[in-house]
Amino acid sequence: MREAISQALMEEMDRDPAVFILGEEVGVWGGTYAVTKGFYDKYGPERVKDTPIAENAIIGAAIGAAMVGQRPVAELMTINFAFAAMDYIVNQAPKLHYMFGGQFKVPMVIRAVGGGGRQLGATHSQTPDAIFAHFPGLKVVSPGTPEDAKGLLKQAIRSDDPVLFIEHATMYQVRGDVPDEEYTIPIGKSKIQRPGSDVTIVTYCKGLELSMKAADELAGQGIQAEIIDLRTLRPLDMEPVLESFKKTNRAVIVEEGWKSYGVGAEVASRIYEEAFDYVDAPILRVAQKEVPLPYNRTLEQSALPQVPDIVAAVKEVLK
Amino acid sequence: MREAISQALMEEMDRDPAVFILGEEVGVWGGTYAVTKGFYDKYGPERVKDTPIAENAIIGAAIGAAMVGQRPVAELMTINFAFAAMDYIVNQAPKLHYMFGGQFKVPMVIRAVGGGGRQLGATHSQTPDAIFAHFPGLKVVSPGTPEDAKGLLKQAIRSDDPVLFIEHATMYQVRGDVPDEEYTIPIGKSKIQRPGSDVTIVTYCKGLELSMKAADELAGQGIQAEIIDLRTLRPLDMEPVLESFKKTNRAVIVEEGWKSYGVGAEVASRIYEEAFDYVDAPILRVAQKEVPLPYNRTLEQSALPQVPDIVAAVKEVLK
Amino acid sequence: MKKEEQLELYYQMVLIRRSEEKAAELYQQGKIGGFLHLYIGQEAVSTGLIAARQPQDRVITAYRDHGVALNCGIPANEVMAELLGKATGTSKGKGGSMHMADPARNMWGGHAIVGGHLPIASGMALGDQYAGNDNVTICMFGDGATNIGFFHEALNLSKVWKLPVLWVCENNQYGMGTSVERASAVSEIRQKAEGYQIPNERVDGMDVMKVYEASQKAIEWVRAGNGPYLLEFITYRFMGHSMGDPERYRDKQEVERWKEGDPIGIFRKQLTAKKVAAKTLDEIEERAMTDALNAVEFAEASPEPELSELFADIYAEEVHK
Amino acid sequence: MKKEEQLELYYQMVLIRRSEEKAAELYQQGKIGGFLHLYIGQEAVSTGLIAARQPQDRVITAYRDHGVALNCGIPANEVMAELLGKATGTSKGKGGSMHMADPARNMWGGHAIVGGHLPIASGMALGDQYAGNDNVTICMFGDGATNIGFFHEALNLSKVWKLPVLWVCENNQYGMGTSVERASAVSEIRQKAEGYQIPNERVDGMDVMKVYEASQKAIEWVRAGNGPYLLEFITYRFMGHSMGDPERYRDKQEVERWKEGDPIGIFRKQLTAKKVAAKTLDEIEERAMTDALNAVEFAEASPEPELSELFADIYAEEVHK
Ligand SMILES: Cc1ncc(C[n+]2csc(CCOP(=O)(O)OP(=O)(O)O)c2C)c(N)n1
Ligand SMILES: Cc1ncc(C[n+]2csc(CCOP(=O)(O)OP(=O)(O)O)c2C)c(N)n1
Ligand SMILES: [Mg+2]
Ligand SMILES: [Mg+2]
Repeated sequence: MREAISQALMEEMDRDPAVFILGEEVGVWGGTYAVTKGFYDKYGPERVKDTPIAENAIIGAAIGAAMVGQRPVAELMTINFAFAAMDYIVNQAPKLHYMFGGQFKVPMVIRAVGGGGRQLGATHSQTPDAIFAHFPGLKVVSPGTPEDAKGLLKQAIRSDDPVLFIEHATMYQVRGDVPDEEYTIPIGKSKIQRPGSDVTIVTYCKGLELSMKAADELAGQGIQAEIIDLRTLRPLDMEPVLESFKKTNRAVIVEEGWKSYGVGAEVASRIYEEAFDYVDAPILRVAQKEVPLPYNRTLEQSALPQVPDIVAAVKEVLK
Repeated sequence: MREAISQALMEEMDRDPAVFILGEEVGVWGGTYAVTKGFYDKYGPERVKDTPIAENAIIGAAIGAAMVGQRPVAELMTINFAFAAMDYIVNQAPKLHYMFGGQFKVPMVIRAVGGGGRQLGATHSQTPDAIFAHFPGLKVVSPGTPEDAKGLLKQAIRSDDPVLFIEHATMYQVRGDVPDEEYTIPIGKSKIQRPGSDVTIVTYCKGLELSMKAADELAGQGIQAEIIDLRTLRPLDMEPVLESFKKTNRAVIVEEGWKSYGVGAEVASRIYEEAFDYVDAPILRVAQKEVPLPYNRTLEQSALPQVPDIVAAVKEVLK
Repeated sequence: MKKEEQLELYYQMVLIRRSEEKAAELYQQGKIGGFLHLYIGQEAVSTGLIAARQPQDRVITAYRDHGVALNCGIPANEVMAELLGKATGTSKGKGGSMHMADPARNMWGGHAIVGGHLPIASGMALGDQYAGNDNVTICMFGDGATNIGFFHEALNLSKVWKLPVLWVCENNQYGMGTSVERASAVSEIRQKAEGYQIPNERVDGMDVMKVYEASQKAIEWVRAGNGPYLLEFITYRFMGHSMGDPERYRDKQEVERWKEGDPIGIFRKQLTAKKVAAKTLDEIEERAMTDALNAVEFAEASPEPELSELFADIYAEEVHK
Repeated sequence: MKKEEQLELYYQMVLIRRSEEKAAELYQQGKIGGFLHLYIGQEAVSTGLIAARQPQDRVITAYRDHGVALNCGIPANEVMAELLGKATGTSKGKGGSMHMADPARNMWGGHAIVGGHLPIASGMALGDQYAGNDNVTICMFGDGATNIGFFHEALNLSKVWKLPVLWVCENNQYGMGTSVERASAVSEIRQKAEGYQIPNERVDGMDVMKVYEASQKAIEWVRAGNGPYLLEFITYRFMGHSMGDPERYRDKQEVERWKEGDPIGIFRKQLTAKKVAAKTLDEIEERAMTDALNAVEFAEASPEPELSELFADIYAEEVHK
């Protein structure tokens, strides 16, 4: 996954001189998660800009540079620090185009690393993706495979709108095929990541990894789960979800974030609204327990959604 | 409504010397929405503190003062400025108690004025309540009547946990009976605001005002709507909702904020999860259209949920 | 500055004054909604400042932006139409009073989050630095805005990266009802620039020619690649913070005292001293009045935006659903 | 300072060093998770600083907090147990390395959001000012933290309200891999205080007695009701920012040069010059080593938190569902 993201960044920087990177430790250090390793040497300090620890300045500056024609890719060291720049992410970037009657464009990407499971404690372990997806004007992308990460990030950089691109800290080692040829993937298209006929699992990002494992386990028990990867939380593409659901009539939604007011709530509500007649069982949500994530590993792991939780939920909806 | 909130503040300040107010223009000006009018003269600058325009300092200072034993009531001039202090609201206040193993308490209230409909443009007109309710450790209260506002605010001030108390800018003129005697209302209890038998309307804050009007209109057409006011978004009390729904089998959820990833999604999902066998029709959500709110009055009003939208949704679920 | 240029500045200042007075009336009539922050009393600041820029220099400001918009060359018609929320407004009626903009005229918007546009201004300057041109970004903000973290992060970044940005504080003594002394650790805002080693200067903001001269020097200094500069203009708003301000925080005498130093009056005296005929100045004033009235007429006659506009321009590119 | 007090400080510094070394080992063994930010090299700062406080003075710091916790009197056992996520840890194993606290010992936590605890520190000082007591809040933070808006808002508020807070910057030359010069408009952090007219001082942070003296003066100045004060201690971290730092941003020689000024070595020399016997110092070092080893043993033998702890303490009071 890490390499796919690096490639996307490099290819777009090579393609378009308007693209540059800014953020904490993206340069000399090589990126806290080593995504921009080697970039500083290759592109120099003009195009790979180490910033002060000042999230408002980072995202604000990216917005300004985007307004005057550049295509900045700002890195938030982790999505938890998005709160320190929240006004720019939800109240400035997504509104400038609309509020000024279409006069400004903000072609900017914010890359942010999210996710729990690394014993970083409550302030540093969040998966608050849903709250960003609440804001019209913002695009929120969170891929689950290297192929998608590369294609979506390239598309995000080419997008004329602000995109929040959420990666998961524990997925940089994930392996997967990436096409040799140049490609992009449209933002706002969900995808069947695994076909199946018995139950629909709707998920994204880390949830995909877990769901794939759960599906393997379920297959061993004769249950064929179809996995739909949302990939983009806003705009939300329900079509493949609904198509699948109309076939399986049962769904489980898997996300890493907290359940209440999370992604699953929206997806479930839409399925009910748009495929009510196809519902055979209550749709279940598998998500994080509603606690600030603790440091202790056992406690933390027991708060995060796990493969057995998904398996159990699938069996429950199939009852 | 304004008077009820003022009374709550005064009574608690009179009762407990640890209670003080801080925020922009709460003092000499008398509060941007005149809620603290007269407070400065009565309690003096020590207890009614005008702050610089520095939302992080306001909320951060309230947290610190709360940790060492005071009971600050911080005012955010509008909830839109919560984004400028987001880290304190969702990442500090709600986590300090848990993360330090219960060693710290943060008995603090953040009063914030939300809502659209006043032609303030996209950055100043939001109702983003749902996103705050996503965070465990925070309590989110948003009353719809003067009685509830007073009782809940008094309880919020007495709460040993951080409470985000959301008022609506267009509701200060709302009239309603307020008990003469001293009272408080528990946080985390939904309430039947209007009994009915045909359909359940779940709502809160501004949605209550609209729903009450819709219910009147529906009653004229022989439809008896039962209105459940959530009053608190976190912790979310579904019991009265489920009880009502089990009776009516049909529900409409009304909120002022954007529909996607909003309050309605969570409430609908829970109804389906917990009362699946009672569902007779898809639950509908009446909410704000998914646009940054425009300045132009006609456009803005057409983006906001209106009484006829509720009436239409109720008729739809009753079909 | 040539005499006709000075007369143009006089025209602009009077046009701002007359337009703002008309706007206040329209607000009272309920034709303007939301907040309305008038620029009356501060006209010399943006007039002198923007006269000193080159066309390629970008201007960005806060919500108190009508005057700035006019100085940048946005037609009064479009400003007034925006106030009335009309389709012909500079932001198609979607932005309102606080959101005037026209990038073609290098007016990059009024912005309603206090201090929020400062990091954005750093970014605009960064974009120009990255592009290698010699544009200067001129970022205006109030005294109150210098207490929020956005200010700090923006100034620090501008200095560390030597960005071509001119920081312009309009110190009108109050942020809403809070005087500088009650909100800020230092009462001279320019001192804050010292914490970033950004060169700075405090200038009389009621005298348009002084504003012009200080601005020109500062802009060219920034253009020369020296990095950021901060100007603090001392000024005063004659009206309330916005419409409906109870003004409990200052007394009438204070306002009256400042009004004696009305920037338009001062400039008229200066021009008269420079032998400009009263008639010439009167004619300019009349023209400004006519233009303000025409703007109102234009705005009132303009159509409301189509309802379909509600869903237009949420995204700049088509969105897959 | 009396000799036995000085020896106590020596003990604390060595205890920190030994504990941190042990923690690094435990991290390598996978027994500590998350981030681990070691205090090695900076021991003189918090040791001298906290020695200068009165018991009623509150300390709050960033995530590099193990040393601070020990100096505040939290037993090494509890610190180590917290690192191992055990029920006996100072935050019951829920906080980890970055979140040591014990309000009974007036240690108000390590905090992981850079600069995030500065406004909270202002608030603690405000709470004490409101209560009318004479407590001082001592707020420690890194050089990197002075670039974020939180810093600005907190300092401004502290000055405007004359809050009893001592701001303490540990300038260890880097915020992660970014040197002060690359991130900050001014290279002397103390200069930033000038922008708020907060009195300030730059002090050698490798000499514990100098730290102590400057701190004592500053704390008592604050306690006397003069408002905030800022101390900048020049120091250096000998290890990476946290475990697994590639350290591409500085060269070995630079680290070696600083290590020659090891604060423990400096203090040992000073004590020796004051005629403290080598044997006495060796014994102290041994005791520190024993205590660090005992802490590891205690931590390893301690129980994991109960699973029920997961849902404990989300709210301080019972919640209606
Ligand atoms: C972040 C934020 N906080 C609060 C407000 C509300 N507010 C609008 S204008 C204003 C006063 C600003 O004062 P100043 O910067 O001096 O500008 P002036 O109005 O004097 O031109 C305040 C507090 C806001 N818009 N944004
Ligand atoms: C708001 C925020 N942004 C970024 C980070 C990531 N981060 C953690 S420590 C650190 C460096 C801080 O440097 P400094 O303040 O000098 O403290 P030091 O580590 O040198 O003690 C960064 C960038 C964070 N924790 N919080
Ligand atoms: Mg002002
Ligand atoms: Mg440092």
